[in-house]
Amino acid sequence: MEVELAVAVGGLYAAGIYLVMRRSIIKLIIGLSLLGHAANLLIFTMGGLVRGQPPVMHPWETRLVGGFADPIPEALILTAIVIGFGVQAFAIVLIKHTYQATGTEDLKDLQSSDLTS
Amino acid sequence: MSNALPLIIVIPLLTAVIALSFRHRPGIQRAVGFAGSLVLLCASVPIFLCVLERGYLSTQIGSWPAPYGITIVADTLSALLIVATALVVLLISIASWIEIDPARESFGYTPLLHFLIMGICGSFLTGDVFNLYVWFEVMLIASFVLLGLGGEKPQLEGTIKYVALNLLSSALFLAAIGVLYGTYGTLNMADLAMQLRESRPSHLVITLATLFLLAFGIKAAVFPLFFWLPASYHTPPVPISAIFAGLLTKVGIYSLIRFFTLIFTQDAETLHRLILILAALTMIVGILGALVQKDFRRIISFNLISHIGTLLAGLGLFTPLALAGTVFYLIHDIVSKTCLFLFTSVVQRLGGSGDIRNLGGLYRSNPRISLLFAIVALSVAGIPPLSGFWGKLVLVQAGLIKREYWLVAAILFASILTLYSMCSIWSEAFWKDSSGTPVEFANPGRKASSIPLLLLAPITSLVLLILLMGIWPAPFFETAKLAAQQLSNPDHYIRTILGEKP
Amino acid sequence: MIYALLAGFAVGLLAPVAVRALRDRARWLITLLPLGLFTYFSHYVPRIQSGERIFFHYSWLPDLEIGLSLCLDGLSLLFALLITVVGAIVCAYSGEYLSGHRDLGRFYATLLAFMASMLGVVLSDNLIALFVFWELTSVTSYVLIGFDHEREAARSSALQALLVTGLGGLTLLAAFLLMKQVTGTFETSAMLQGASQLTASPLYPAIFFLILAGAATKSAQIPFHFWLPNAMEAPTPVSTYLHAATMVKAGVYLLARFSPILGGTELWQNWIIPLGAGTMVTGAWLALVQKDLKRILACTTVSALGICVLLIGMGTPTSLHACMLFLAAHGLYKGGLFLVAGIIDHETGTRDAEDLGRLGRAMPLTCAAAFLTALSSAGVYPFLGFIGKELLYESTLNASLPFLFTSSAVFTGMVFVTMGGIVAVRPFFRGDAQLPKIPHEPPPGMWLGPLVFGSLGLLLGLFPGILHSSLIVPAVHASLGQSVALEHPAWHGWDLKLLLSIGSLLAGGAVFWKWSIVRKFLAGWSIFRQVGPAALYDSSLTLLEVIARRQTRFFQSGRLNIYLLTVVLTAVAFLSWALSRDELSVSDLLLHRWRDVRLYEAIIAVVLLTSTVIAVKADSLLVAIVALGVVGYSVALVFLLFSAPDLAMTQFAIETLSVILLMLVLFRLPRLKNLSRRRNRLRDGIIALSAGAVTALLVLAVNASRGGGKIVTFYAENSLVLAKGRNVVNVILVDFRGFDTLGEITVLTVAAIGVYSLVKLRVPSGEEGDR
Amino acid sequence: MSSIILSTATRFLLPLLLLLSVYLLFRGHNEPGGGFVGGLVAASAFSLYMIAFNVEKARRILRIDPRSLMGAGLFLASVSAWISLLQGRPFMTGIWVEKVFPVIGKVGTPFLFDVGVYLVVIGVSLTILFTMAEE
Repeated sequence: MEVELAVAVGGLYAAGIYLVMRRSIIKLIIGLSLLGHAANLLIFTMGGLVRGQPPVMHPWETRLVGGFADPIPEALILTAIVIGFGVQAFAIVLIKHTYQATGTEDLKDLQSSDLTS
Repeated sequence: MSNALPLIIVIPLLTAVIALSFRHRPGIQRAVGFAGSLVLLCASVPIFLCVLERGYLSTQIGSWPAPYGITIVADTLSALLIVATALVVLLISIASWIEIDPARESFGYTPLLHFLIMGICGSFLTGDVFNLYVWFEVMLIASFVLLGLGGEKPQLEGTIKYVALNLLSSALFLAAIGVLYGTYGTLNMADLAMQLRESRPSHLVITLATLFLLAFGIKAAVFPLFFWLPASYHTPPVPISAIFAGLLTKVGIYSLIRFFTLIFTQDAETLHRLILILAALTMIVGILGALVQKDFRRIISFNLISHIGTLLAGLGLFTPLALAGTVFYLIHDIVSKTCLFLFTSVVQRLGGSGDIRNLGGLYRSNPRISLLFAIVALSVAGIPPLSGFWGKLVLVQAGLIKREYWLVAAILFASILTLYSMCSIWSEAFWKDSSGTPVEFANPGRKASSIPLLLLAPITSLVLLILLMGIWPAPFFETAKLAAQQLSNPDHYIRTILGEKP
Repeated sequence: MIYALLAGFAVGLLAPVAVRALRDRARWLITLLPLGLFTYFSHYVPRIQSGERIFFHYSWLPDLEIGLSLCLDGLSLLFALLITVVGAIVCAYSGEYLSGHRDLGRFYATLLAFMASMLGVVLSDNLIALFVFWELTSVTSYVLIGFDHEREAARSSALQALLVTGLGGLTLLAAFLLMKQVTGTFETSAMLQGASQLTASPLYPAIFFLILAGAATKSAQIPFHFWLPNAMEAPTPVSTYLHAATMVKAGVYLLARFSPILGGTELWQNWIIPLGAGTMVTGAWLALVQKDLKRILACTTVSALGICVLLIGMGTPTSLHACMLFLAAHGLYKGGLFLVAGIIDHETGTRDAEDLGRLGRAMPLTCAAAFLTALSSAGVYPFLGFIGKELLYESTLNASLPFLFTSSAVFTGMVFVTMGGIVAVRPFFRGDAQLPKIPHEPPPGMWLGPLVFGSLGLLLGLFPGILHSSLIVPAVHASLGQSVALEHPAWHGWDLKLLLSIGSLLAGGAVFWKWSIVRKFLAGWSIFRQVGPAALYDSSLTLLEVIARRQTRFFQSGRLNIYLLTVVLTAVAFLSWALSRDELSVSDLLLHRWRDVRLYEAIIAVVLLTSTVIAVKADSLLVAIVALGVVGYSVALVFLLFSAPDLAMTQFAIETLSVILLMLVLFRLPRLKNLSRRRNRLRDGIIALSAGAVTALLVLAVNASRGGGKIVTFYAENSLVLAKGRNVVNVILVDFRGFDTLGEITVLTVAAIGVYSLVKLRVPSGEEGDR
Repeated sequence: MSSIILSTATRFLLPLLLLLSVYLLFRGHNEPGGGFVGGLVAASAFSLYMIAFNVEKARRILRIDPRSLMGAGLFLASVSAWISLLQGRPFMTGIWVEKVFPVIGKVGTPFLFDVGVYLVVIGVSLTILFTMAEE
């Protein structure tokens, strides 16, 4: 499955990058979300894939045994997901607000403060 | 003492939380913010002194030994940066007192500022790669919000660009961590350094190094990844851009220094060459950008980029001398850029505009303030005997010793152009007759007295610091040298964290 | 000694206060400082004369071997005395010249700071200290040239001077650091001991040219000479002090100082002699076409600097002797001429030589002073200028190519005669005049200065011995690096150089007679203005600006999508390079578990990719959001299938919240549109796909080389025993790596504050201008 | 928006979901769950209520301003990290009470920390959602 997931990660990255490079700020948001998914899935795949062996001990065990999945990437991704959620929520509202304040979704119209005379 | 290290991160957190609970009382918020920064400074100075004495301070969060738990560690560089950060925050909170409008204050300016500082301090102190990511994110989200706070149109434009490019950087950083963990199975920097040093063929080192170079390069505003900086830094209220300019990009540079001195020391020739090329391009492209700008804050934004290149050059040269130069220059840059950005507010108040073409006559009307500006500007341009000169001197010397003559040429060329750019501000805004300015901007009635003391005091203290670093550089350079020695000999660092090698 | 050096800065700081308190009387107080310093330095004369060198050392940055080490020898003493004596006269003079000027205090402050910096340049033994003062002279000069800063011309001339000398300063810095690298020391006196070390080093040519560039820019040698005439925008006392008597001679000083260390080589002579000679002739030539008194003087100064450089280039005892003597003579007479020009300007309101005349009766004392200086300038016996000129001719006659250099020198001598006449004789005696103001004799503070200069020129010329043994000989020794016997300058009887001298005097007189015609004739072919270095300076600034503008517009285009494109392209390029450096083979990458896929997993992967494509392609925002949700849920399913229940739960919950949030926002947003052109979409598609491919490759590469594991083992062992939890992921989150989580909830909080403030906060737009 | 079925169902669902969220929080240390998931579930319970009725009602039933929840959670989390410092042990060292409580199991500072996380997550999610819905 690693290869398939690698392709999926690549696809997600490609899609995300393609979307953030659009001129529409709304597509930017969708692209950023996709990039978030891509990064999480990337770490997950890198951590190694194990089926049906969550890193949770059974009540009769005092330590994890056998071919359990690596808990560290899972913890990292969990943190990353939550952080990503916070950041994206802000980004979504920012973009909505920008659209409302400026009346445009086109990045071409959003460069007035960044032009070299 | 080492147990107290996390306090540096928690003090801003608590300051922010307390300020948050007074969200409808801007006055109390201000007081809390000021007190918090004062406490931070008071806490960071003893830590700095202790680090000077012992070399390193480190603690394991939750008592979990390295590399299993998160390491918080201060070496001379970190400790120095912490003190600089605390100082800058203190001065900025004073300036914010009058520079930030009550509306922004009641919507969380003070807590946000301290959350930002928490992220910055965390980044300077952590010894764990993923933890660094977390502090980066704290810093980033706080900077996003601060940048957009107020929601004026230019602010929003700037924030969108800032957010998008920095999120791309975060995605890269995260991917880099994934690759790192997948390949080496550890996140502790010291442990990582040791694993990379050990015998087994180091996999994917260049790739990893490149990933981190890209991720941090965006944060540090290195060419060709700097676009977010000039797009956004001139849009928020002045104290916010001042603190961004003083500290944010420095975190990127700090991380680059940390990673490329501690972890990626293999196959250094290639990587250092790459860094040097990027450094030279950043210097030149940045300063050329400054030459064509007319907005005061945008001019210095581009200057900021150019000097990021200078800092990077020291890392690329990678000799103890060069690193010492970088550390010295880093401190100078924090102080002088913060000061310059605060100056934009003074100029705005006096001249009524941020566009230097519309300004004029400030030298005539406010000679003392002009003198302060001249000192900062000359220091930024690297004129002796001011703080900017010594760092540049050391970097040039290191470059010559390493026979990177083209790099030296780039540094010197960028330096004369910096002088040019500073002089054009001086010439336009200060020397030029105010009668040439459009009527709506000319307000000859404004005098120095209209600059509040709360703004002038931070500026003056920064200028004094610049003078001190310039006229009496020995103690500062000695500290920088100490930091550089530690950086170029990381074995002690590794041993401090991992204990004696089994 | 250090106090003497720094006194200028300290008194400079107090000067504005003094001026405010005492008004014009402050100048006498301020003049006391250079006078005092002059006395102070004079008392070293006997010791220096006896061949002693006096060292002072003050620590500054010991880690880098940078100290404020000062060394007083013949050369620095000569310069120090010149600086202080001219300084004293200029201080007194400017009090009258700028009497009542609102910026007089600042003027004195800068002038004194300049004097101190200049003293620093000539006294420093440590190269870095020298550099520090060197740059300070550039900066103070910038401020002084731009003194009349409300005029555009003053500002741009100041900037020009600063940029040109600043550029030279930087080359100098590089040179000094290289010298340190070769010799291991920054101390000039120590370098003197191992002088051959430098000339033998492979770095010698680089050092030489860098030093030469520094000296040439400061001392206005061709092709950098153009800034000096432009610097005449400064008030006349400034021109007198900086641009005639002292600062421009810093380059000469530097060459003289380094002559024993770097000189004596073929490179040295082959470059410096032509440079000096060229400058000498160019300056003289340019002087002939000017009619502004100060510009005339500036051009002759350029020429005089060329003479000094030429003489140093020759490097013989005679030539250095000539150089030192000429330096002193020039400092005195050029200072005097400038002050006279200043008086004329001040009293008549014009400096145009064509308009001036008939001033002799109105200002007899000034006239006398002018006469004395002009005679010294013309090199008439028995003035000091005469001895200087004699020695110059003697040097050129003994040089290689004697004819060429001697004839150039004679030409220059002739121009000096003419120009001395134009500035100091013609305005007083010429018949007609068109003057904006009716002239009077200026106050004593003004005529005293030139009179002192003129009489000194006469006095020292009459008794050449005074100067010779006390100052000139030690200076020559210092710049030679050894002691040799020097001939006492005296009347030699009729010889070739005297004839040459007389010849140039006569020719100069002739040109003076027909000056207006000559000038107009020469001005007719003023090619220098279009193709000269000044034009080059202008066009290179323009070019710089064009390049800067183009590249900034290119990179900082203002368009986020272009920025992202650049960043992604950079990342793809760097990563592909890095992956190739890490030498991954494709077979390695694809080795593992191709076929270890179950059907439902494959379905999830397909769903994931399909909904991704839909999200990209969707026209309707609603469809895009739903597709995005499906992507999120598929990812959650992947987590669930591969042993990450906590992750899956969190992902489900978060995805749901995100979808709700997007839905709340959705109905305020417009439809999705394709804004970019088809070609751009194709381009971006290719870039995005290659970025995706690089990432996929990266994932596979990691899978091919997995390492580590001890940390997992530690967690597996200790999660329950030490951290009291069976769910290792949760234990990591709240305990092992709880610090991360603290940061994470901070991020969440800040994000919530951000959303809240974005939506609710409206800054009143009226405050915009107030901030 | 306010369909009767949804609003009736929500009245029942709200307490159930809240209970579930608390359950997830408590068992998190030993089984899948924890402060994050728990907080998210609780937040979705209130957001469901918000969709079924309106923001004001949702705010009223929550009683506390979600922003205060955020602050309180952050404060609790950082306090739990400080406790060990008072004992002279490194920051965030887990301190456990010996006694085992029913339902909750062992109690210690990491648990306190998790509760902080739980509160922050609820506070943040609801602040965002309420703000957006109110606009």
